[in-house]
Amino acid sequence: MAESADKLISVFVDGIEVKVAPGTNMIEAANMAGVEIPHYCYHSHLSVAGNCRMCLVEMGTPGVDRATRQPILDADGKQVIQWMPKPTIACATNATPGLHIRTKTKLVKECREGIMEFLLVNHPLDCPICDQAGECHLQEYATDYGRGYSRYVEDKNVKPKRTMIGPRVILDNERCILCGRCVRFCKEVIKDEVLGFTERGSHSTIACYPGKTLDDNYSLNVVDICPVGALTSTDFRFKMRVWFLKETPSICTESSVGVNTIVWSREGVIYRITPRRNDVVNDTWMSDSGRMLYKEVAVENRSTNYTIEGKPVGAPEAVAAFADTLNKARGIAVLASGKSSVEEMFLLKKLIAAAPAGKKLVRVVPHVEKGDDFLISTDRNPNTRGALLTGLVDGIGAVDGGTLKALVDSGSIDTVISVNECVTSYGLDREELKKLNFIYMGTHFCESSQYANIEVPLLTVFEKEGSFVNQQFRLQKFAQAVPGPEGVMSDSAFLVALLGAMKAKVPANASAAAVWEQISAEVPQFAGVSYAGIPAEGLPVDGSAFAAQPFVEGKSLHYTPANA
Amino acid sequence: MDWIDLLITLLKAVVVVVIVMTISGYSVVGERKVSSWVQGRVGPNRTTIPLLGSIPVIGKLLTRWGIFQLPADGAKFLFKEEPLPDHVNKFYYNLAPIISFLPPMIILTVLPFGQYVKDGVSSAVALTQTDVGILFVMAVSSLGVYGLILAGWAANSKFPFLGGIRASSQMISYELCIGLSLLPVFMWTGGTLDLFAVVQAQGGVLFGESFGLPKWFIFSQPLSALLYLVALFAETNRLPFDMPESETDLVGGFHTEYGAFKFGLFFVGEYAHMAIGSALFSIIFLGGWSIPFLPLSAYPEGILGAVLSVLVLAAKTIFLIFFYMWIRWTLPRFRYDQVMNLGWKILLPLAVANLVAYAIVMAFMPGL
Amino acid sequence: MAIKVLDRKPLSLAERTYLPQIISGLGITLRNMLKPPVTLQYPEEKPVIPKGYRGVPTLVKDPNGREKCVSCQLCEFVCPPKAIRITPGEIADPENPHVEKAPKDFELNMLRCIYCGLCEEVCPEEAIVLQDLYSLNSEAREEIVLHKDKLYELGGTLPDKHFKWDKKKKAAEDAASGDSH
Amino acid sequence: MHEVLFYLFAAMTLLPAVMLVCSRNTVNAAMLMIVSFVGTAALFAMLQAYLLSVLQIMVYAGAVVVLFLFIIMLLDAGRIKSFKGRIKQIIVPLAFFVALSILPVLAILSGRGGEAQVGEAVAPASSAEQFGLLLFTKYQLPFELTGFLLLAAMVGVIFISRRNVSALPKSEGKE
Amino acid sequence: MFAIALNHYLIVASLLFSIGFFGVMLRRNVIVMFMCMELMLNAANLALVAFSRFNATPDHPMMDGNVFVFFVITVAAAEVATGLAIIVALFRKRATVMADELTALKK
Repeated sequence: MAESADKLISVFVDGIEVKVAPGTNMIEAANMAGVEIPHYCYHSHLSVAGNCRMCLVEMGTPGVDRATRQPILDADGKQVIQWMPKPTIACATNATPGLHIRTKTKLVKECREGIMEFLLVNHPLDCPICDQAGECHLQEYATDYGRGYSRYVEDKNVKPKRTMIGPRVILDNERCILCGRCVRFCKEVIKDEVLGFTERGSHSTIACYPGKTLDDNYSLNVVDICPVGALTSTDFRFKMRVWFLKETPSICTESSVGVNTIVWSREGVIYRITPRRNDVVNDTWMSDSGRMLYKEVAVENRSTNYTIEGKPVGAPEAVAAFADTLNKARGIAVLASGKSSVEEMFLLKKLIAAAPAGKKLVRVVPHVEKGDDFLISTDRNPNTRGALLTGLVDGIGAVDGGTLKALVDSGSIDTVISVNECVTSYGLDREELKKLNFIYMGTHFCESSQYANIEVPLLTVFEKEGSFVNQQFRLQKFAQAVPGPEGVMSDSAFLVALLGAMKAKVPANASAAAVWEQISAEVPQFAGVSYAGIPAEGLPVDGSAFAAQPFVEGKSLHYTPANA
Repeated sequence: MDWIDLLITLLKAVVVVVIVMTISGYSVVGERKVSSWVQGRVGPNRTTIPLLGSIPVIGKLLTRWGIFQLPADGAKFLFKEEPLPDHVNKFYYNLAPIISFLPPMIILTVLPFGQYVKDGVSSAVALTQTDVGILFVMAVSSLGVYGLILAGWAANSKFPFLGGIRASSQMISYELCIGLSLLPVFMWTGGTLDLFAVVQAQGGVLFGESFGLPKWFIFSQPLSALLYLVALFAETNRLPFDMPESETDLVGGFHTEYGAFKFGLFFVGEYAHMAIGSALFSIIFLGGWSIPFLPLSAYPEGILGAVLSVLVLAAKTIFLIFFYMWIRWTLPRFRYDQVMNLGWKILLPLAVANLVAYAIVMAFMPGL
Repeated sequence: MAIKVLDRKPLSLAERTYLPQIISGLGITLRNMLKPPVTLQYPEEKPVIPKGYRGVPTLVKDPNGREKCVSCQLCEFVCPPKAIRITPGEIADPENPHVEKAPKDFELNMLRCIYCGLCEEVCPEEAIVLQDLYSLNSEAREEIVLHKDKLYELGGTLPDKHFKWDKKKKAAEDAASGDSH
Repeated sequence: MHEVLFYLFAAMTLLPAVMLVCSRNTVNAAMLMIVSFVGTAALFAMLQAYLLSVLQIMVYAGAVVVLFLFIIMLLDAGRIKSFKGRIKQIIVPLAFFVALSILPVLAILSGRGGEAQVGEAVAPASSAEQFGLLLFTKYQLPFELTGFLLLAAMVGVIFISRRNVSALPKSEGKE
Repeated sequence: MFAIALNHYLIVASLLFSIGFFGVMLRRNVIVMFMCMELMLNAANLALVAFSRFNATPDHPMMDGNVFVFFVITVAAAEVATGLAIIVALFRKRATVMADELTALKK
């Protein structure tokens, strides 16, 4: 928090004193004191609605004599706390100096039991089927604060079970507890009012406005914020129970925003990606398109074999052939990828430096597409700034197709290394590729990969560890969620092996931690940084040296371009 | 020697060996049956032979009795893979089962199986008759232990080795007792060592008609009989004396490393030992082929009498084999030190005392 | 606790010879030999399966012939030897909109199963039941890994009176036909 | 027939004996000793000393060799060093061996030992009864002495094989 | 083929004796030496029995040789027991059964 300490006010939660900023609501204040106040409708990044009533607590303020404005003191000389006779909702009540909150009293307990009972009256209790089971607030609070048995003997309401409210979102009306988070999300975050309440009483339900569907690229966030299983994702629906899934912190590679994510996997298979809260990058949101990126892990055209002249070989042979090619090259052109991690870029730079060729041309191929000014930026490379920081490239200019073609045609470049980039679209056609020593490193096959003399399979972001530097010059790390294809070395390991074959200085091993020891020693902006030391929310890096670079990003959620 | 005589002798030998082998083979099945009876089970009752088993009543009955179990077990042992562990002493490893199997077969040559009366003169139905019969038996039976010792030593691993050592020490300990417990019997029979003469001495009734006991040595010398029986159990390594095998503490003892047919040889060898031991005990203490209260001369002359006498002996032998099994499924195994203590500290002094006592009795009651 | 030392009763001469004990032991075994055997002739005679016997876990259908399993995967979660593997699937049945989920495949590896019954215990739909099938064998390992079809074949129908989906369907039809408010 | 058997048993006596002397393995040696003893017993039997033949097997094969084997196994003395490099040590025994074996053979064959006698058909030379008679009449004293010797040996063996001789009472140990 | 006479047995006996003697001199393992001594005893026994047999006449069975052998066997058994007991005691003290390693008196 940016507030200085003297502005903080004291709040007492169950007798525990915490210092909070003025205006903090009671749920957050209690959270700081380590006390959980159950809530459904309240969401940290949405407006307060106060309609679920789950967060009822007892509240008291220091007594002040109305007439004299003097504190009322008790026999011990302490200020008397005046407790409100009725409970208050914690989400809509902001902290005031000396505020007292009681969350464990009989009244609060009975309130919560009552609310839970009402919420469960018409709930279908189909947890065995429900995708939310395991991460459902209704389940959690029912066990923690519910009464444990039901007094309801009448028939429950029956409502539609499978309403498609958007191409990616299914609504189960029966499960809905009408917290309204999704309605507020549409209104406040995507600013397109799609959802609203309809009907009355116990038949009240969520519905789309006529003629509208929830088809925004951020629609799946409503699934995340739905505290129960009313809104589910068509993609993840009935795929796997959440308690089987392993959570791995990762970074979205969709654009240079660097959305923080969690990858959910089981036994090497990724089932879904959800956003990870980072209040300086993506709050708690991410795009639907970013969630689908895991599908590229297991696709037909995934490259899984080291090949030399089309014949599958083992990794050591590929390393040897690669090194041989580099040693013989007269001129090298490298089409580096902005999707590579900082570590790989650093190692690639070392590799190019180790090659004896006279002419060396290194470019990160830019991918510029239209952004949405929210969480998808114009620069679709997640690590453009990493390439600059590591010194792989000295600028982010595009590869001039004509120049490259001319260099190749003139013969000054006889070796082209492409990392995850399809070179046919950069002016080199198949006749030229056949003349060249063409090395393709990539996660997937592409048009040009079939002409490659040496082909090196790479791993996707989910199969390796590393770090990216996003548009804010924020260094963020990601962990390995699933193992890569059998027999494929990690990208860093391959590069380290290659460096070893070129007799260059190599890190102790190919782990990110080892590579970072070298990076922090050689790159001034990264001085003193270790891989383990990169915090979960990322580490801002000094990017002032590259202020003159023509970055293409527009405004997004927590980023404003310098030239704007 | 006439070749026809030789042939006849050979034939007799083969017949005897086949019969004894069958008995010992079926003792294996018998053991399983007896154990199952004791334990309230049924025992082998499934094995059947295609043609024989489908004979209406008899086939079913034979199957239920487990008669076909023996060929099945034999075939199994024959067709199993013959393991030859790498670490064993190959020569002795192969030799041991044969050695353990041979002594009972050799003893067969001097055992009298019955009596053959011709013209009022009775002679033994036996392969040969020698005047050192019992000494020969003892000499040869003491060789049986080499099979165990060699098996244990050749296997070149711990448990068989311990089994071999136990076999040798147990054999030395109880060999003495066997000799001493038999001495009074042969003193009683007037100095002959011939087994036929021992049986002849047991015809009739002990202490006159009124007392009502057959003139068997088990009645006249009960302590000798008991000592010999216990020592016999120990010599044949049967429970409660099966220290060399002792599967609870030595896995399989001396034959731990054996499998397939060699194991089968050990197995049948043990039962052959048992059968011969039973026959010996019947001959020496149970009156051989004598029928209680009937003089031996009651057997008719010729082949009929011979066959009858052999059958009577066989009945007694089979009962004793059953007794072996009965004991096995009743008594738990001794500890090794208990076996040694029993042999040296109890049986040996008892046997000496028994011998001295009978010597004194016979010295002062010459007409006994 | 005070330790009380008990002297062992001295053995009489007869007892010290052990012979009476041995003879009485022989008597006991002899009496046992004369008793009829208690053996069950298994393939011909079948044992009486006690109530609550935990045999092979099977999947059951309700009296309407609908599969009860909704592939909640709790059994997969609770299974100690990890013998169960469920591939969940969706049923798009317009007739019964409330029956949404069923296993696409239900793999039960009987080579691993330890018959603990936790799956039956945990099943919220009473869909997996350890029935009295005790002899499951085959010549191939793959056949011992039971799949959905086989499990339903073994399980049959559980005749309970709990027509959960029927109730839902009826209520839905009522709600659709007569507007209640 | 008789001759064949004689040579067979003689070979059965002598060959194992030679192998025993040369064997590297103590257990092998013990087993060879049995074979040699059984051969001797057979020769005894050919000489119509049936009782001795049986005794030979009973005492030697039945007891003595078992004892040997027991001790060999107990002491784990199975393997023996090879004879290589010990030629010198072999020469003297070999000379003795040649002298001892050749000389008597030569002497016997040269006829100095007197004319070879061919055994005549004599009634069974030894029966247990005759043995017993002789032992308890003519050889009464040696028999008793032997008995005493056995007793002494037994006491001696028990004394020697006590695990800890020095743990005896001091008055005994000092003597 | 010759008729088997006393000489044959004597030759066997003398050969057996010399083999045993050779063994006693050659071998260094106390146990094997002991075995060789048994061989020598056996040779003597054989000679005795042979003499006894070939000097027998129908009137006079000449049992004395056999009786002597009987004594020899008896004493030999006692000797083996004693000797092996000594070897065991020796082994316990010195942990060896090799004669040339038992040199306590030399030093």
